[in-house]
Amino acid sequence: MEMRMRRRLEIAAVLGTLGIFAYAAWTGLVWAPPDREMGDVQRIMYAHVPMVQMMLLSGTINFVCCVVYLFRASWKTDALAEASAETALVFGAIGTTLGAIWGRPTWGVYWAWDPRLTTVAILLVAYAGYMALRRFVDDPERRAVWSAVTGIIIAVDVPIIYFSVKWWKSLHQVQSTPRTVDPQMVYALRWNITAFFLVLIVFLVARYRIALAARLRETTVPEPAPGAQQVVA
Amino acid sequence: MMNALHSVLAAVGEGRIQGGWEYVKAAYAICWTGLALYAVSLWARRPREEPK
Amino acid sequence: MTSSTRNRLFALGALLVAGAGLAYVAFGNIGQNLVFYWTPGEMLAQGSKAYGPTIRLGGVVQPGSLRWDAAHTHLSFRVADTDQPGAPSVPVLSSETPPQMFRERIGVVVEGTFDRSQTFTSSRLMVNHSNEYRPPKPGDGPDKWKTTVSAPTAEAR
Amino acid sequence: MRRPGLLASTWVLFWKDLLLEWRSRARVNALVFFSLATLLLFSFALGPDTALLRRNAGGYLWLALLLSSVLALGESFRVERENSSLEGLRLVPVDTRSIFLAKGIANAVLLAALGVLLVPVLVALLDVRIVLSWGRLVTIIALGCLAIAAPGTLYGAIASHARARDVLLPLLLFPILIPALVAAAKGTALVFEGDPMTQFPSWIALLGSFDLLYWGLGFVLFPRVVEE
Repeated sequence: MEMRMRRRLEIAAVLGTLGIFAYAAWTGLVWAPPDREMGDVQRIMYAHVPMVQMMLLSGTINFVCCVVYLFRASWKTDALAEASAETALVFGAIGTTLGAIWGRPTWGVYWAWDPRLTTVAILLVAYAGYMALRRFVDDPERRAVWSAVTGIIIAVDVPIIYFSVKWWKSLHQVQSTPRTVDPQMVYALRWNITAFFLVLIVFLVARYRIALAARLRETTVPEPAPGAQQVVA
Repeated sequence: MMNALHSVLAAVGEGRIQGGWEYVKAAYAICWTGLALYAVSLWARRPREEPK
Repeated sequence: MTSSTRNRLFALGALLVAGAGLAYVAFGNIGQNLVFYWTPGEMLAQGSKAYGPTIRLGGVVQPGSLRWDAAHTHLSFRVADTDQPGAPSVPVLSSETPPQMFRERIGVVVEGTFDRSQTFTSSRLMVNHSNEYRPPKPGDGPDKWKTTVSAPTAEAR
Repeated sequence: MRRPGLLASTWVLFWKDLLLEWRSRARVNALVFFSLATLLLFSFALGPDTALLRRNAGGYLWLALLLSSVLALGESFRVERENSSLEGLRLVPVDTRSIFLAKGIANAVLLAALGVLLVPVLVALLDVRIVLSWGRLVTIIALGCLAIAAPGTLYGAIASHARARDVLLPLLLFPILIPALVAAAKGTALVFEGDPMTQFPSWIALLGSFDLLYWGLGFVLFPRVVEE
């Protein structure tokens, strides 16, 4: 009975997220006015900005999990670290692609090696390495410790990405504030950030469960068949 | 060949890289497809009850 | 001193060292010198040393300097430090298609070479947009720039 | 029994590492030839455009050093693993952090020596001139090799115990080294090309801050990597 209640709540949460996502997309694509200079192309902002923000948020979650794991080992923290690294990779890769598409008609180029874009590229490649590390280490405890160490080092890049546009002269514009953006656009942007945040939460929870189940399966194998065990070098 | 060259030059002649709905459509298509594909992959990897 | 307090002190010291490194990257003012682009004033101050290598030049398009040739295949304008009259500026010859927002007073970054004739020849033109987003003013649709572009040669004296 | 101090044990381990390198000179020789071959390959890949080669010489130097570092780091932990000497070291009451310091410094010294050795080759092959002083060149090579060595030692310890270690080490190491590598390559290019805008001190400062960052983090995190 309780199982079924939980199941229904989950379905309701996913449907609610989808509803908010649809409304946010409508505000961004239809309701909000086009930009004075960019025209309709500016509407890419309502997907690009939230996506990249969720990448930074995932990176921060990953960092916190890594630090916590080193102080108090727990499979749950490790599972959340794995989940957040993967969502950082997914949201970052898509968000950067959107930025490149936006860059072509506004900057004139898809890509430039300015500090902001370079540091984001570094973060994405580094998290790809992190996921590879998790795959290549078979002992769950060692994997958890080593990926925590790696995650902490990668996370140094997160504040650098955020502040890069303020610290250095770059092609990428600095963060907008409500004062520099029309109120209608701010409204649409807020809804989109909320929507993508909810999507991130749904993804994180789903991925966390996958990771945790895998961890429990790995650590509670009663007796491995002789010879079937992987040799850990 | 000459035609293709001409159209490239004509693009310069227009004076601008024209931005428009094509860019918006491409961006949102990539975004939604990407997220949907990831959701599908999460669904495919969901932990199943192991037969005891 | 017990070995565990010693260990904590070591860890703390090392973290402080790491933090100092990050803080210096952030606030050490290194960025002012290691730039993605130079302003015209900075480049002109170098004199003949700026001739030759590929550099990026950033600034605003000086009002009234925008010119297309008849076939619209070449574009010339002046990049200035600011849009105030009298700011240091450099003439730029571009063969690149500019993006739609390109106009007078907008921020640009051009990549190319500077030479003895005091002209900057650019093969890559990027518009540096500000972080402001506004709807079109009442009565001038988002297409307004198109009218200013269609007769740029006439407008630029 | 009193544990030996951090510095004392670092010193001993450092000499042990260098002695090991010296005894197995074949490995060092292989490393030298590998880096030379890399430099040659860059010249072949780009054809005989001398001006282009000279302009990119700083980048080639650092790419050659980076590729060699992967070999050197992998080797330095393979030796330990094959002789199970890392386990042996852990039995001795010695601070694991001194293993990090000793190995890191030894790797940095090895790489820096390799870097200095490559400079005459660059001069001969690519017609590079040292416009700024030799002192500055050595400074930037030393700082750059320190920047490679700290995360390299940390990740080398991790990768040497994982599957597919030859793939894993560069996968982990290269991304986070990019900023330091850019600084080192640009600084070296300024040494070769001249420094009209006096940017050299800034690149050195950037590289130095990355050194502090990597060494500080490595020092704190390394004990967790090798513990059981």
